[in-house]
Amino acid sequence: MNKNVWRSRPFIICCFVLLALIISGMFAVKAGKFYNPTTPFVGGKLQPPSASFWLGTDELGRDVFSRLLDATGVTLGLALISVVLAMVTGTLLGMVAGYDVLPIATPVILFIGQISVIFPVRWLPLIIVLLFGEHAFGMMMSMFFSLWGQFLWLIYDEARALKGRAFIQAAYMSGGTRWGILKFHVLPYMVPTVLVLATLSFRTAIGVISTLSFLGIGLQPPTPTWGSMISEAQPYFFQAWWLVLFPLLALVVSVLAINWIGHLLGRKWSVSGRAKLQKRGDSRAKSSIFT
Amino acid sequence: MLESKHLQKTYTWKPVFRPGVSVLAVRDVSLQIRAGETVGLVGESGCGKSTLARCLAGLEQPSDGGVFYHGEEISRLSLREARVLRKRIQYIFQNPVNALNPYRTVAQLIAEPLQHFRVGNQKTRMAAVQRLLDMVELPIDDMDKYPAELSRGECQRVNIARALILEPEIIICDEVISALDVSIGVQILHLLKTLQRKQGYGFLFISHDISRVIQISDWIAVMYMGLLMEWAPAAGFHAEALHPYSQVLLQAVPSLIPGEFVDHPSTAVEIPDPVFPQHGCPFHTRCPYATDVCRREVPAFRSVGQHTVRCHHAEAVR
Amino acid sequence: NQTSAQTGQHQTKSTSQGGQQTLVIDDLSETRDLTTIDPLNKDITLPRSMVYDSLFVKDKDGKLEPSLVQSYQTKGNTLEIKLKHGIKFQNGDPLNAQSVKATIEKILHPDPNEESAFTSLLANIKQINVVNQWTVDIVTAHADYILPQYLTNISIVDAKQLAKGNQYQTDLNGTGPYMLADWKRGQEVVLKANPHYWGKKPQFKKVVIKYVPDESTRIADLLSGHASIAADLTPESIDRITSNANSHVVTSPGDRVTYMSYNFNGPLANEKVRQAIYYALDRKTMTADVYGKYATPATAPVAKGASGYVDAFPLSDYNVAKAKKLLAEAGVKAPLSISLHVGQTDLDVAEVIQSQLKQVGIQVHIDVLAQGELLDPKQLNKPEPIMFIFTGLDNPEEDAYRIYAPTFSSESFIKPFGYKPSAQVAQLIQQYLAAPNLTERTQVSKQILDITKQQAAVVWLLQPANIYGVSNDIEWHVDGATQIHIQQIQEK
Amino acid sequence: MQSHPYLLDIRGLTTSFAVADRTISAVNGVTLRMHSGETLAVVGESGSGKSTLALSVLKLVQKPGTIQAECIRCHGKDLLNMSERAMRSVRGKDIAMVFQDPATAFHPMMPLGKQLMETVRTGTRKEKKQRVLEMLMRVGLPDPERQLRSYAHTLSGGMLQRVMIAMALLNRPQLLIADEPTTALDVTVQANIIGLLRDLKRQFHMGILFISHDLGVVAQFADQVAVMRRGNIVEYGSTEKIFYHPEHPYTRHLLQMAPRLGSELPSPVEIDRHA
Amino acid sequence: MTQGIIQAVQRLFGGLMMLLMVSMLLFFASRAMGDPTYSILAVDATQAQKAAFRSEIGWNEPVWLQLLVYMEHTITGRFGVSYELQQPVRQIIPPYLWGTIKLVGLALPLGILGGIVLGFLSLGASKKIERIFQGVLLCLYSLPGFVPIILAIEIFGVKLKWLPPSGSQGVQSLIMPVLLLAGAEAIKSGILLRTKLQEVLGEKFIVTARAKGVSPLRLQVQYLLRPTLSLVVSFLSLQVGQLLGSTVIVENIFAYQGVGSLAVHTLSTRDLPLLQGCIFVPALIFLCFRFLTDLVQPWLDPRLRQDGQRVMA
Ligand SMILES: Nc1ncnc2c1ncn2[C@@H]1O[C@H](COP(=O)(O)OP(=O)(O)OP(=O)(O)O)[C@@H](O)[C@H]1O
Ligand SMILES: Nc1ncnc2c1ncn2[C@@H]1O[C@H](COP(=O)(O)OP(=O)(O)OP(=O)(O)O)[C@@H](O)[C@H]1O
Ligand SMILES: [Mg+2]
Ligand SMILES: [Mg+2]
Repeated sequence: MNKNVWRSRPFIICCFVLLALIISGMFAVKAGKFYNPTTPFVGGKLQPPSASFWLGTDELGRDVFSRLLDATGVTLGLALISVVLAMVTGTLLGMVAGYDVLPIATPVILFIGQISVIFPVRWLPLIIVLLFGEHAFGMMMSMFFSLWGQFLWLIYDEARALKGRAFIQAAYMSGGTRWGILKFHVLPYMVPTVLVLATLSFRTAIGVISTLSFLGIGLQPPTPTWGSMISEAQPYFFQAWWLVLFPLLALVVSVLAINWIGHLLGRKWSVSGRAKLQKRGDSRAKSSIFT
Repeated sequence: MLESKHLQKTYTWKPVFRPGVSVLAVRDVSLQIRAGETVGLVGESGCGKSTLARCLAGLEQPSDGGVFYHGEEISRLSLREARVLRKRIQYIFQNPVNALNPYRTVAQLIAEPLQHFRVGNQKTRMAAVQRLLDMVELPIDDMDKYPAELSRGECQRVNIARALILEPEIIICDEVISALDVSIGVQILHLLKTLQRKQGYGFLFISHDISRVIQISDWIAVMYMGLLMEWAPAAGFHAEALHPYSQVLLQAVPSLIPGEFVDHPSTAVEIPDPVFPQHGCPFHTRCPYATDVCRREVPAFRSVGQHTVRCHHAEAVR
Repeated sequence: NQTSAQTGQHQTKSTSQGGQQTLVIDDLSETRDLTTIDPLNKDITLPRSMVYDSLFVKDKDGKLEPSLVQSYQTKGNTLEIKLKHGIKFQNGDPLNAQSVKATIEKILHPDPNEESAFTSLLANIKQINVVNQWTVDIVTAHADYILPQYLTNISIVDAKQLAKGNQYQTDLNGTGPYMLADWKRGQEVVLKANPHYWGKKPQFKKVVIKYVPDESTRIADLLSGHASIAADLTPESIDRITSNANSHVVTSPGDRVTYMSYNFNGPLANEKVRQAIYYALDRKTMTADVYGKYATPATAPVAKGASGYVDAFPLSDYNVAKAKKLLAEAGVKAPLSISLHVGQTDLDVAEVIQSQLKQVGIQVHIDVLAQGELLDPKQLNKPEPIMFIFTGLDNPEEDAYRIYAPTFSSESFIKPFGYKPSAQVAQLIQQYLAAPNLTERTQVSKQILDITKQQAAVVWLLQPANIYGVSNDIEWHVDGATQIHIQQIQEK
Repeated sequence: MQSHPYLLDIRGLTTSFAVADRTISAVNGVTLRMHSGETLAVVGESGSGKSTLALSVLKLVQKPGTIQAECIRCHGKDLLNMSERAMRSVRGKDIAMVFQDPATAFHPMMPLGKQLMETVRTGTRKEKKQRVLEMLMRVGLPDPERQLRSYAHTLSGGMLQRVMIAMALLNRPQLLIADEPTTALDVTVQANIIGLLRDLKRQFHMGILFISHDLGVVAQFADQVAVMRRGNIVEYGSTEKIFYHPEHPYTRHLLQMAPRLGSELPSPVEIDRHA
Repeated sequence: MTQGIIQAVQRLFGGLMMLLMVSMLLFFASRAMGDPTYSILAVDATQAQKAAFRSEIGWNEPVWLQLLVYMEHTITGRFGVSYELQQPVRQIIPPYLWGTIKLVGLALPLGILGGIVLGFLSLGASKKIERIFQGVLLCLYSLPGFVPIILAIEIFGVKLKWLPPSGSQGVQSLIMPVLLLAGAEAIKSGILLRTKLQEVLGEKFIVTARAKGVSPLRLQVQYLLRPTLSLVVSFLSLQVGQLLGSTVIVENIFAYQGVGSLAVHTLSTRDLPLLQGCIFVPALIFLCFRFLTDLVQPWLDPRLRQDGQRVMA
């Protein structure tokens, strides 16, 4: 059953959608098939979708469709990388701190972790970028750094809550080191929470990218990102719905796709007996507490 | 091989706004488990058997006294230092379900110790798992199940398999067969005995099933209210138990004769509470032989014949 | 403190009957009022213009009219002012020559840790002599005909209050039609009518100026009747307002000219390259594209009609061929790469410039900066060529000096980035200030512009209009003024 | 209410779990009947479906499990087709259950007292508490006052089991389903509990479905015995019959293996595993 | 228990130390941002004015001296005087902070409550419905902040005229911002809570409770929700920190006076003392919440309270 996750239809579809988005973003525009996404006034201002401008034009008469495509690669790429980085780091360090794997490191981890959550999500990037520079690296660091704290703290708390469980003691009896127990017992418990949090963070990351470009850091206009397309469309919300709707659709689709992938991966990595059974089981089973 | 000396364990519980209470779970217990021998531990429920076992296994730090393995104190080791001992000393939890991570399959759980100690590769581990599953009478099909899909007895067998896989010297079994039917129980006991014979395992066997305990043990230890009451060879224990409590226990064993139910007068007496232990012998409230001395002083642990007994009137009882 | 309790629910006429009680103005650019209301500090402040009177005002044709002044006379270097009698400050103190003197002196010699935006305007003033209680002589270094113009913008503060220290900064006490009722920093200023006002009775019992940073909320306030005027709108919102039956749009010419300048490094050190950039920009299309009809392409640093206006940068200058030729003459290799620093507000303009300059082979990289960072030497003093767009200098007096002095004089703000102010221009600017009449001033202005056009240090791009959404309950004739004049607004 | 011959009437009960690609029938067409005031003991192989049978009666089988039966009746009430809402009033009141695994069966974060009190359906807080204390006393728990405030993980296995039994008995159910209620108890306490159950049975005419591995207890306590193996009932009859005249080889095997004081550990007889 | 308290106190002190470090970081970051003169003074300010300003804010002093003064201000909690407003930061912040606290203090509990409701909705339903529900929640979550806000203003402010579109006085003008913030919180916490609830749903004690015939409400609150509380609390403490500064969009659109928008404004003017105040105070509040969380966790889960037991990690 587990192996099938890789081959299951939804998984393939989701991966395909994401890949298609990234690839189309990378190549379609460069191949010159569409309007140049940064050239103003290839069409009229704020034109609704039409045959020549599939998704309409924006306030500077740029083609929304090609902008959207152009934004895709960068947005998805950056957001995915930083979310995955934040997820892995936050989870690992959260568990390491929660279990005192390296007793000296624990206060340090928590210390740094606090910085990440103490600042509002959209704030920290500014400071980080100042430290690391305004290049892709700085951007990534800032996104990463503003996201990982949430993982760290939730996992930290969750991990500590698991400490009292008997099976953890049983694992010590089996000769588990702290690290081994984390890997073997704690991680599977965390996977569902972490994956959901990752989906949420993905959305945050896209917001952070746009905040950064709003503040003039990182990707500069006219290079579009989904987030900046959406936030730049705010003044035209009532006049030009297509400016908000299409990037938003792209965002929603990718969030859903990522959620699906997370769900399927979660099933692979940490199938709880129940989760697995629930899927297999007959949903008509009468014995639900809520019927 | 493994012994406890004057082991003491108190649980203190301090609620924020109320005065704290402390439970004297184990009081001054000294016992030894020798290679190739089985010690059967019986006693009142809640008298501290599990606590003692957990202290011996190193899962809990004794409040006083110590646990010695081959003469070396192990009860104050750090977790890291104690880790090597896990290969030697294994503990099978009284509650089989809680001791299994619900997110792991049976095979993964049984192979866990091998993984922690990096023994063998995936293939040899799976082979070992299959062998053990067979030993504990679980179908190979169950390998991919999750603990939630097993019955309690099956969980218990998974725990046994997991404890056995490292081939330890000492296994502390906390009520391992109580969740099993008699037939499988016997199989498992034979398995353990065989291992003991072949490899000189030492067992601490905690159970309420005294008849079984006597059958398989070399020594019997009887606990009451955290105190070790009697320590005696198992052979003939059912007839020669010295301590009044041991005798009460033996009398209360239900026979296999249908309908024969005896209400034991001694059981009707209120059971003392470990939080506020009274003076004197803890058993005096239920003891038919109780005298003033019993109410005043905790009896010493002394030898009477082959037995070691904590009773003022051991000779008289005899 | 009834007012402050009520301020939560300012209702305009639509909901309260019997005459308009309260005028609510939602605005954005007046944020500075909401960080401080110091009457002597910042440039355009709506509440200040309502609480205080100045010596002079401008009428709708831009002509100077006396306000607090009864009569005035220029004798050489001296401006003699006779004040109206019987005017009282809101705290009861009489308006007198001392107050005028004290106010101007306070501006000329601000506390070292304070700054006044007016100091440079009045820098010519040498001395102020109180002749009698209502007469004051202002002596300038040389004849200064613009001074009365500048005085239109100076609030006259009570001398007694000034003497008391900093209290005047928050405890507004003017001679104007309204008095301060309440001030919540960053939120709103509440004014109430001054019952003892010496001039025309104020129309509204109460005026509330609210800081509403988001445009759509300003419009929502207007459309829902929570505000009578929504200021600082963009052209895109106009449809939303006009499509509503209860509101209409009023526009007034803006007083700021958006311009572009350089850091004079690399190829930009070359005059020809800068000229090429100027010729390559099509201001007319740019304006139409970005602002539609709600802006005018700039043909001078000031608007048409302002004093000192000369059509020195005709729109017909747009000439790609010439630009290319100039570039070739300058000897720069074809794709020339230049950064363009811009604030968020002018991003659209920047993107148009980017595409226009591409035609002459200049590759522009847009870099969005916070408004405050734009002129930071740290950003501009880099070896690579940088252009920057700036939203413009305040010019409420609508006089070219306001632009010339900070741009081309030796105090030029682009000087730190490599601009070399010419002595000749500096001298012409002094001349301009001393010019006795408009014709002469215009002449000097033309000379200045000709020289600076050659230098091509600044490109004057366009002049956005002010757009207001106005409730149909009130009537407002803008009369060509660049800011809100409360007395122009009437209830219907 | 018309009187029904049977307190519990199960016919053709099959409970199956879909696991991976196959379906496991944990209980396979079981038919059982018991009268009020009667004790029916279910013994059998570990994993033979005893607990599942017990849960099926209350329709508490967890999600992947499905129950099929011809009928499940308690006092004539059709449990099988009863709505969840109606079941709720039956559970805990008419039919109470003692779970096999007290350590997981209690809410880990709620004081035991609270869990006990919420089981009592009638009366004021004080009355409830009184009743709970009384019941805890009867199951022989030391210092019940304190245990009310403590949490499940601080009690020993046997103590928890007693609390569990007390909880089930609080509402004086007509049918008590006790899944290995005495495994964690020492023999004296066990005798005590059995005595208590007997008294209650006599007093309230309570029926007990008693699942156990301890043949001694079964022999002393049960009226009827069902022997289960692999989801099936292989033998069913009165206690005397089962103990004195076992018919099925598995029953005989079990009896042979049962521990007796003073005897040797029986040698493991390979019994036909796939019968 | 006591051990836990000691730990929590230690953590609090660690947090305070960290605040100092963050302050220091802020100092260097703001140095790196550059001279505030340019962002605060008018474009056409004269050199003399600029010089006066610089000397007033001490920009010309050696860096270490500035840092020293700054840190002294930080430690004594004075925060210095705002460059832009020429007023002690301690006087400027309170009204803004109060605004934000009102907003967050109302929105957060409401949001968590809503999240709990959302978490429970469709929990027992079929797999398919559950996934659809989760999808809907995620879609809502993906909406950029301004969309629901602008729509709400349009509907309730402009069309229905029930509530004022802007302003920060009176209860009425609080309703919309609070509800919108709470909604966003609810969706976020709801999504997170659902996974946890699903985990709890499989626990054995749920079966026990059902076997007792516990009422559905009690079952959901005591048996399903209660075990997730530690996650909820931990999430809540995180959100306190996040929300205190993330209300910018709401504050901006509703023209609501709060720390968030003040901070953004301050950031662009490089007004270090005020900026520090804007960050420091919410951070301090967050730390306090974190401290409370550390204290509350063992109270929520008695299994964490074992002093006597060997600490297993
Ligand atoms: N949720 C489940 N999913 C799949 N299989 C299950 C599930 N629950 C129980 N089983 C299987 O059903 C069979 C019967 O289990 P049950 O718990 O009823 O046994 P039991 O007779 O009570 O055993 P024990 O005496 O060990 O408690 C077992 O083989 C078990 O593996
Ligand atoms: N974590 C704990 N905190 C407080 N008290 C505890 C804790 N664990 C056990 N106790 C107490 O210690 C005493 C002994 O418990 P223990 O589990 O050792 O009993 P036991 O002999 O194993 O009983 P049983 O046979 O019922 O399992 C009991 O009174 C119990 O309440
Ligand atoms: Mg025990
Ligand atoms: Mg069972």
